[in-house]
Amino acid sequence: MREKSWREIPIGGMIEDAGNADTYETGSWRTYRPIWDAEKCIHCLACWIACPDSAIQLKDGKMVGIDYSHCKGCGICAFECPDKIAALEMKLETEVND
Amino acid sequence: MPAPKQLAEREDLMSGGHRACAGCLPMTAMRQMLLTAGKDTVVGCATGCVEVVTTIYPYTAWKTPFIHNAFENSAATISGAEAAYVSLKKQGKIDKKINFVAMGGDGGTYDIGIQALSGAMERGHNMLYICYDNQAYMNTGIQRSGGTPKGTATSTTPAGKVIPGKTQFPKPLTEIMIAHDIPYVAQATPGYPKDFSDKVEKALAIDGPAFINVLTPCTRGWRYPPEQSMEYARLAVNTCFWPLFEVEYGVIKINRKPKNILPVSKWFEGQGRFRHLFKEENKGIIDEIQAEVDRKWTLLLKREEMTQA
Amino acid sequence: MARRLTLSGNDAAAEAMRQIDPDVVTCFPITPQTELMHKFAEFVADGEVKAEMVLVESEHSAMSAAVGAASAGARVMTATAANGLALMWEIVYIAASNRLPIVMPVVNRALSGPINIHCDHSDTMGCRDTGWIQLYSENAQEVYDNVLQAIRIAENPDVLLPVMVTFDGFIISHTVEVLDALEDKDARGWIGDYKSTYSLLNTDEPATFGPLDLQDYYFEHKRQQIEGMNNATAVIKSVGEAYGKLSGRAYGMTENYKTDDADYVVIALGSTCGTAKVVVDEMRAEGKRVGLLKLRSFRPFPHAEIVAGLASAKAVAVLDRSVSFGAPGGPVHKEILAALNGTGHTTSIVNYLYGLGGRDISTTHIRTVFEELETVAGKSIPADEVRFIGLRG
Amino acid sequence: MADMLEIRWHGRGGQGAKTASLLLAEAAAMEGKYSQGFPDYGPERMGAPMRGFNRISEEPIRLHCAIYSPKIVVVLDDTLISTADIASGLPDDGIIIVNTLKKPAEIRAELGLEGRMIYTVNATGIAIDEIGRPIPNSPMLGALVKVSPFLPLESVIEQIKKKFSHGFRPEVLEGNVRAINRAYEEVTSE
Repeated sequence: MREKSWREIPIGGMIEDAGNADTYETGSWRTYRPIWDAEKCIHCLACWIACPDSAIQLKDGKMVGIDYSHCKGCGICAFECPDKIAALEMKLETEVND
Repeated sequence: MPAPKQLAEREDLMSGGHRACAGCLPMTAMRQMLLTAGKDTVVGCATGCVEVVTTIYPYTAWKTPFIHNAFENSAATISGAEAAYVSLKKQGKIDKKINFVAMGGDGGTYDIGIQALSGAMERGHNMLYICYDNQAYMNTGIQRSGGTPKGTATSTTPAGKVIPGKTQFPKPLTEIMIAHDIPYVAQATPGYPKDFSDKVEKALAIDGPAFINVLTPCTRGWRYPPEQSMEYARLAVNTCFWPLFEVEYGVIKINRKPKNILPVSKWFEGQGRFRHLFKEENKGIIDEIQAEVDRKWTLLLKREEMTQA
Repeated sequence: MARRLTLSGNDAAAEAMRQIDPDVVTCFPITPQTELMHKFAEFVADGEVKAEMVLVESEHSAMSAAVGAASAGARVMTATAANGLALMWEIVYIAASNRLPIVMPVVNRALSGPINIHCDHSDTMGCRDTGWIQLYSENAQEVYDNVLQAIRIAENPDVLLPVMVTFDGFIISHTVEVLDALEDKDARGWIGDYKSTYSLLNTDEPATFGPLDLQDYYFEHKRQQIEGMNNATAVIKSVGEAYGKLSGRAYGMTENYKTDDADYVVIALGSTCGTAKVVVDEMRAEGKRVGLLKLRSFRPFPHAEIVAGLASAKAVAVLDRSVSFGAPGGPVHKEILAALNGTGHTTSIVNYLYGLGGRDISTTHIRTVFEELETVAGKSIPADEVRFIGLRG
Repeated sequence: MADMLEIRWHGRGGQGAKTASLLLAEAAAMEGKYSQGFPDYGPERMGAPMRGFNRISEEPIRLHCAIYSPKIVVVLDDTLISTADIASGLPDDGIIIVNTLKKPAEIRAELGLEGRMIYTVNATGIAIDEIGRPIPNSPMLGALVKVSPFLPLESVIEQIKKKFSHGFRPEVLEGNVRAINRAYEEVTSE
């Protein structure tokens, strides 16, 4: 985002664009990446409700993927995924072919 | 009552791209709270981790109206917003139902903000105060707070050669809020999302002030691996260190009675801030804490029985 | 049509507040502000106003709740004095930084310690760099007039800054005197409706208030605040003129009382100005060319009016009712020196410290000041020379 | 400001010196005059000696300093004569009005004062008779306007009525009016 002059921004430090942090990508913070196996997933949403970064993507109440532009790779999702299901796995970024 | 499945139908009102640590459970608590409260919610937060990481100008992660004022006045600030709402509603200038949620960490609530909180609750504003309790001043570098458990190593109560971490038990904030005789007081944690969500929903539905103390593990401050944040929240509950209970108009209900109550040492294990307690010379401290946890749990069971009757 | 009333300064402020009828009034009692809030609470209890009164547990929360309410789009007022102002100080800055047009009567009282409940200006002078506009009032009439004007000044889109209307504790706050008030309909018409640009209650266009503002933007926001304060000068003048048309009492940044041809000028603010005018009249009758320069607006500071008011002065006495410890002279004195810097003025300027903790300043004292000015004219006065009025030697 | 009248009230906390000074200011304003009424403020409570002040003028009053040389001193409690410096600053043609059972000459002797004019009235007795409570401020207002007729008695009574019409029983109002009238009649000079 270009840094604006004092004449161009709202006064009082107001941020008018709700949720614009969305445009700030924290995906680069990751050292580990969650890899999701859609076949195994039972859509219990344990990962989604626990994710601190709103990075589990849903559609119609079902998991559809991971928002890697924001996921910081904390691994909560994989930890919370039921052991029997194991639809999420953490892999080192350096080992993942993108 | 909303379980994850039901909440999944709702709009996620916290955007990604905030700057919290990887594995930050306070941010999970924020998401869960917003999913339950919905978009017509005014949120205020004391200075602290959540406020800082979500609103770094020119970015905001909040998709609801949000206000940060200062460290010690979240409750007063939201009580002012609520008073404005009452006034404008009385004048017919606004119609829709709006929720008012004030928040602070344990520093902003147990300590510097307790006066404003106490005043707002006494005045009876129709608002919910949520303390996201991560048991130390994490934003400024893990200094002890009135909510820090006994024995904890923090930056200001390090585990030294002579003094083994914090020497005092934490202030019983939830009990202090119960003593305010407000309509609703509860303890929760995002580690039990349905329980927390139910409590937020109930607190917002009740007319008058409500308070929820939410234990939110902090990977940095507690020094455990980030993926285990939810697990440490659940361990606090299952050791009875952090019972899940609610007090509705004076009637206590324990929301989770663990079948196998774990020793507190199970919660301490793996947390770097408690590592020194496992040294031979400090074993007595764990015993002392265990005795206190047992005493309070037993008392809570009795109080539940007494108030339910 | 004016209504002639006999009111204390506190009640005059409350009367203006009744007519303004803010959406929210937050309040915590402190002497000598208490009676202002008692009076307003009566209006609330009798249903004469629609205001929601939030009776908080401290001044800190009074200002915090005011910030919350103003952020929610409400027209908000509170009032305080001395230690109360000090307790809210952190949030006083935030109210200005967030550009919230809160209006706050401040009853001037010495800021401890030792504790003292009487008048001096240490409380508001300590707040002079908080970003609030400050209007000082000479008497109950000006208290009333200034509170009504403050709303229009604060809410002006070119300004959007909070305003303190100050008046001297007990000397004005507790003295009952005669004033003219507007009819309710005229006052209400003058005040008009308030519509804030942003509101927390606008959940359809949610905004974030009070974010963390770091090296990349904080400076820009402060520059905007400077602009708002700069704009305030023209707005204070135009509001003062418009108010004059409505009420017959026009106001400017200063009141230059018989300064046009004055050899000797006293500069002061607050109730002392009334007493000084009496002395000016007496000495004028004796053929002395003396005058008073009354500072009404201290923030923004009225540079142009001061330069004009001192055009003919051979010697000037600046009366400070607060101390700037370790600085050369009191806060008003320093500002006057700064205002004249670079203008070519060679006036001899003497700083007087007076009235701390409510110590009386009489006509005799002020006459002595004028007489001393006659002896210093043409002399160079060191900036750190401070004289004392009414102090036992 | 030569035509400005300055008055000082001496009383004890609870006797209504402050109320009397404020009431007088309002009564004067009602007559189209300019006025000020203000008390001394301190931390004192019920029973402590305290003072109230008035300025009354045909012209707007700009002075906001203390009153040092009042033309009239009103004393609500004669026990103050030995403790408060009630004649302080009083000019030679000044007036002292004392609520007391004593005669003006006795007060003069107690004060050891020459010149000035001294008046007395049993305002406490009148208050007990007419209002049922020993609050001497209303009758002293009556005595004051008799001694120095800068205001018509009617305007003081009018102001008292205004003051007591809200939140007081009608008997209290009527008692106050009778008390003012009686003090107006009963105040005596040397």
